[in-house]
Amino acid sequence: MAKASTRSNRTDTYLSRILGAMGLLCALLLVLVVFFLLKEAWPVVQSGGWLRFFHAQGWYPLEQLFGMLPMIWASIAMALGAILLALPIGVASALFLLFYAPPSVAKIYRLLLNLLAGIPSVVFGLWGLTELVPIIATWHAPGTSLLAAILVLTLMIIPTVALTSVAALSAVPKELHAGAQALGLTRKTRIMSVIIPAAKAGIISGALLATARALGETMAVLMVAGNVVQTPSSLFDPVRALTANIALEMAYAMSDHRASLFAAGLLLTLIVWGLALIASRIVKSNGKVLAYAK
Amino acid sequence: MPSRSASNIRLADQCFSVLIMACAAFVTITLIWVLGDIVIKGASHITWSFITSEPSDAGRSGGIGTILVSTLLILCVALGAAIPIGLGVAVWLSEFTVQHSRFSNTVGTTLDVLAGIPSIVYGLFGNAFFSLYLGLGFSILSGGLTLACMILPIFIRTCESGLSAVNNDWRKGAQALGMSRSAAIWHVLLPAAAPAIIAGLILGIGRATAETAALIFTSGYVDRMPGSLLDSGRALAVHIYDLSMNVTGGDNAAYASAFVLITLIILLNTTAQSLIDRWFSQRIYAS
Amino acid sequence: MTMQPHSPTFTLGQIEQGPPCCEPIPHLSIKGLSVRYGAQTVLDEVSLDIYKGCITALIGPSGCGKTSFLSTLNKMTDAISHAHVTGSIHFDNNNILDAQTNVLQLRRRIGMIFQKPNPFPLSIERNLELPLKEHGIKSRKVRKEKIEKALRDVGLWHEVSDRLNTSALALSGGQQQRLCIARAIILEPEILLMDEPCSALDPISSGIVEDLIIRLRGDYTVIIVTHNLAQAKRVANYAAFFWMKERVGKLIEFGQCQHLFDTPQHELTAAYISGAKG
Amino acid sequence: MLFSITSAHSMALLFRRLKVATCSLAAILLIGWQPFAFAEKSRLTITGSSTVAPLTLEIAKLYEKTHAGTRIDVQTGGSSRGINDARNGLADIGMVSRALKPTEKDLNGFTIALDGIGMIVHNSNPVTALTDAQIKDIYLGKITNWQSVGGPDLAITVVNKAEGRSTLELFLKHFGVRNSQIKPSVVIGDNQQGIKTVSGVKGAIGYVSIGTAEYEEKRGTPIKRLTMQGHEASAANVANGQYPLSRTLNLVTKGAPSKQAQHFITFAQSDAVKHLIEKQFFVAP
Repeated sequence: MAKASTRSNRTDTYLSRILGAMGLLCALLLVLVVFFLLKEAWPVVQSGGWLRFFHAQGWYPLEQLFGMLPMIWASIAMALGAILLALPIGVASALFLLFYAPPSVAKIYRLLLNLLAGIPSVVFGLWGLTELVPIIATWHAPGTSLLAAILVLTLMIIPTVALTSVAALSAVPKELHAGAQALGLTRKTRIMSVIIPAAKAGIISGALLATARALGETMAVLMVAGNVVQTPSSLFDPVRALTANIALEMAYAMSDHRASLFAAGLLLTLIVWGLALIASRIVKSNGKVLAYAK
Repeated sequence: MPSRSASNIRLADQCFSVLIMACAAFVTITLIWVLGDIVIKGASHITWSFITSEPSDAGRSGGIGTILVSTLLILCVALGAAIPIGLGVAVWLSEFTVQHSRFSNTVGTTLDVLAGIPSIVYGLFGNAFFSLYLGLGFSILSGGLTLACMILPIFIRTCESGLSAVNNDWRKGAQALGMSRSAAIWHVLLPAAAPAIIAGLILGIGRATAETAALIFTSGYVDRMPGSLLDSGRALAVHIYDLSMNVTGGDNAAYASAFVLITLIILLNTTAQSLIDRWFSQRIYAS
Repeated sequence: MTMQPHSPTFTLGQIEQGPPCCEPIPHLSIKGLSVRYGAQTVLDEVSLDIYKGCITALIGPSGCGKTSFLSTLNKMTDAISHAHVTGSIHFDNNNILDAQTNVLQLRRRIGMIFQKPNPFPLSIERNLELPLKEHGIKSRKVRKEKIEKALRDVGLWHEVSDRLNTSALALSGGQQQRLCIARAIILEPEILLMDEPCSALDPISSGIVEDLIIRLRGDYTVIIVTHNLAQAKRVANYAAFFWMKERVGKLIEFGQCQHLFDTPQHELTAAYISGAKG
Repeated sequence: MLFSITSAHSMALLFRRLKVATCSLAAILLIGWQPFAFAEKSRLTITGSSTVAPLTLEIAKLYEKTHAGTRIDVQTGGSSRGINDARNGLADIGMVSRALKPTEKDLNGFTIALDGIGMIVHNSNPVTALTDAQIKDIYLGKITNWQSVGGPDLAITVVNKAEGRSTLELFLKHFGVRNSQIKPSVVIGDNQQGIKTVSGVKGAIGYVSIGTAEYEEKRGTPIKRLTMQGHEASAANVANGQYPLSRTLNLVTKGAPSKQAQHFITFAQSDAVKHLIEKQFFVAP
């Protein structure tokens, strides 16, 4: 760029500044989101402190009780249950896609996973409400329950787990595959003892992202979980997730009630933030496995 | 005896294969169940007048014409805001910042966090910021802008990866010709990264079209034809939610709406997929 | 030409006199072997015998089918969907290329070392334990003994015995490659296939691995692909020279190493080893 | 080829395109804002109680027909939202399905109809009446099977309303219980959701607006209203004041209503909408 004209240099400078400002704006978006959540949540925090959300006995805004613990437990139970089911199924799907299915079937299967990933959560909710809940209700009325929420969430995050696992598994150096094959290891051992350990970090970070998605999911959970605020003690208990609580009550909430819903939003953001951070750490720490084959 | 344990190992291998196949079959069957359910219950309800007419009787009869219009308007607002800003930031991240500098890393991390924030939280933010603070009320504008915030991070990340995948020789080639950076970006880099940009765009569209939670408190419930962007408008996903939760006898219309929504999204997804495929095959061809 | 203290009692110069390990007993007998990838023939009508207990070097320019040849011997070509192999490879009175060959058992008897060291992303011990477990050795004690023996055989024991539980990826390149050799010989195979085992290593590690390969002579039948002619000369008893004619790999000349280098029969061989071609 | 374009030419092109982009962006914003100026004068936003909303919607439709150029947006969300939105200006008028509280003196209330709250069960349930004590015990979790109140051997699914609904507040007040004492099996939002839930579960019991329930029952939804304290839960009994759990349905504004809002409220209180109120099974005041 020895002899670039001053005019185009100036354009470059302007462009750089404008785009930099946009970048800053995007970074500020997070600040803005957190600021507005805090601003709206402030009254209730100010009057009772942060701990009131954890100390209060249950969630009864009419009685000025804003205990979120039952809903936090419910959210965690749902996300945990969903990831426990979705992780093996999702990883198995990825293995099927990469190592078991003939190319034509693999192509169709990948399409199916993409399709599943594209189904809106409200449609899963609709399906859960009209198909799944009545089935569960035959075992235990009314059917809207933790179990229904877990099953619907599982379906929703299987594609996330599967597609991130596919990416992680296909990044495993082919030298490892060849080495394992040359030792006469069976396909199962090759996969379980060599390839999955090599792709572990990618799979785990994908699972964390899927967990974050399950934690953040609102509509499907709202539609099938029954929405009773209680600490879940059985799979058939109707429960209310933190997200569903916001969707259910936000429109009706006033003053402290509304403020505590914003506090719940803030809490959700923090949890997801933490999960994203752990996921990125894991991916970074895994550089060595994928780098050695270079 | 090694032969016995060898056969045990072989048995374990076969069991494992069966397990994997079973999982794949499970996923396939469930998907067919969900989709089949929607196609069977939904498709029979679809007529031209359903797609074009206004809903009546709380959505039990009539169609989804006005709701489709609202959905598209919300989408347009979201994209109108997200595309220029998103492209700008992606270009800035990949071309104007030093890779892995502290500042660009911070922006990158921020984007990752933003991408992970649950949509309901965007809904809260949109309600507090656009509807109340900026005084836009329950409107298509505040709903669209809320969605713009939501899809911005994914869009930026996809564009950025597309831009940084552009062959570095082209940058050098443009520099060697004495092109300014701006011109190089406009004429060389953006066209080269176009497929990635389009793919990111369609991913964003897919997410925005499917969104419900972020719209309930921002664009509202009104199911009539919006007169301006400041009118409230009910998105298709919100309509499905309302029909299935709040309207007795609304299931048929809910399924039909779900069918329309999924068809819309599948169309967008397959377009994205074929674009990505084409992009990769081009890159392989080029290298 | 260094003489290893515990190497077999011959040096390359003595091969023609017929050292004990090199009685020309065919271990593998290859007839009319051709390999196609899709429509492209990469190896055409190769016939030769691999002699028991000897080191056979495969030399020739890149892309002439040496690695493809090597991969057919333990049926690694199976993994390539469009690969098509014809001809026959007789091993123990069986044709390896028969469809009913038990691939897993075959690979236990024919081990393979790759160009890039490829230890699994597991601990050193686990890397060696995995094939043992897989091939039915249930006793922990026996496994421990075998692991130690294999590590001693490759001269790695005193270097890693105090950190068997650390990741194999933390080892240096040369150590990794020796670990891979240990992993291959721990199954006590009869034949070892080596695909340029030293080319990704620095000269010192390369020297150590080369010495190790020479030590394996006699105990194992070794087939080694190498681009390093000096290395081939140093380690091999027999040499096979491959060349590409019209994009198809062919075996040009095969014979005792010394012969091939000193008095090449074919003009291509002569040109190649004198550095005029390839 | 791309590279053959000279720098100066490309810059001119860049600027031209940027200009086009800026203009179109401005145009989009303008289109967005323009109607704002006009719409402001002729638009009314009404939000609040899901009980009042269907009625208001019907009234609004009639009003729009007779007052061309006016647009009325009705959004449901519960009484609290009606009060909230009216207070902070998000809505011109709020809908509230109860009398205003002493703490809500800043708002003006206008009663447009009367309604009651009725207990509903699935219509396959043989139980036709429950005493107040029985209802209380069911909601407190002391009675969990229909057998205890003379019904079939069927577990009771208790449907409760989410916080912020005036229906819930009225229900709690009538039975003298706190929400934290209630042991629900399902918590629902809108009246319609309650009806949908009860119509889908054979052992369910819930409470909803009588008007909504009667309307849905006429449509063939499989629900049944229970008699309370000997009075059938019907619009007629609400009208004659005999039904124990009744309430007023109100439109509220912050301070004095604007001219336009006043106009609409007057219309909503006039005889012109009486048939609409009856059609929704509410009672004209």
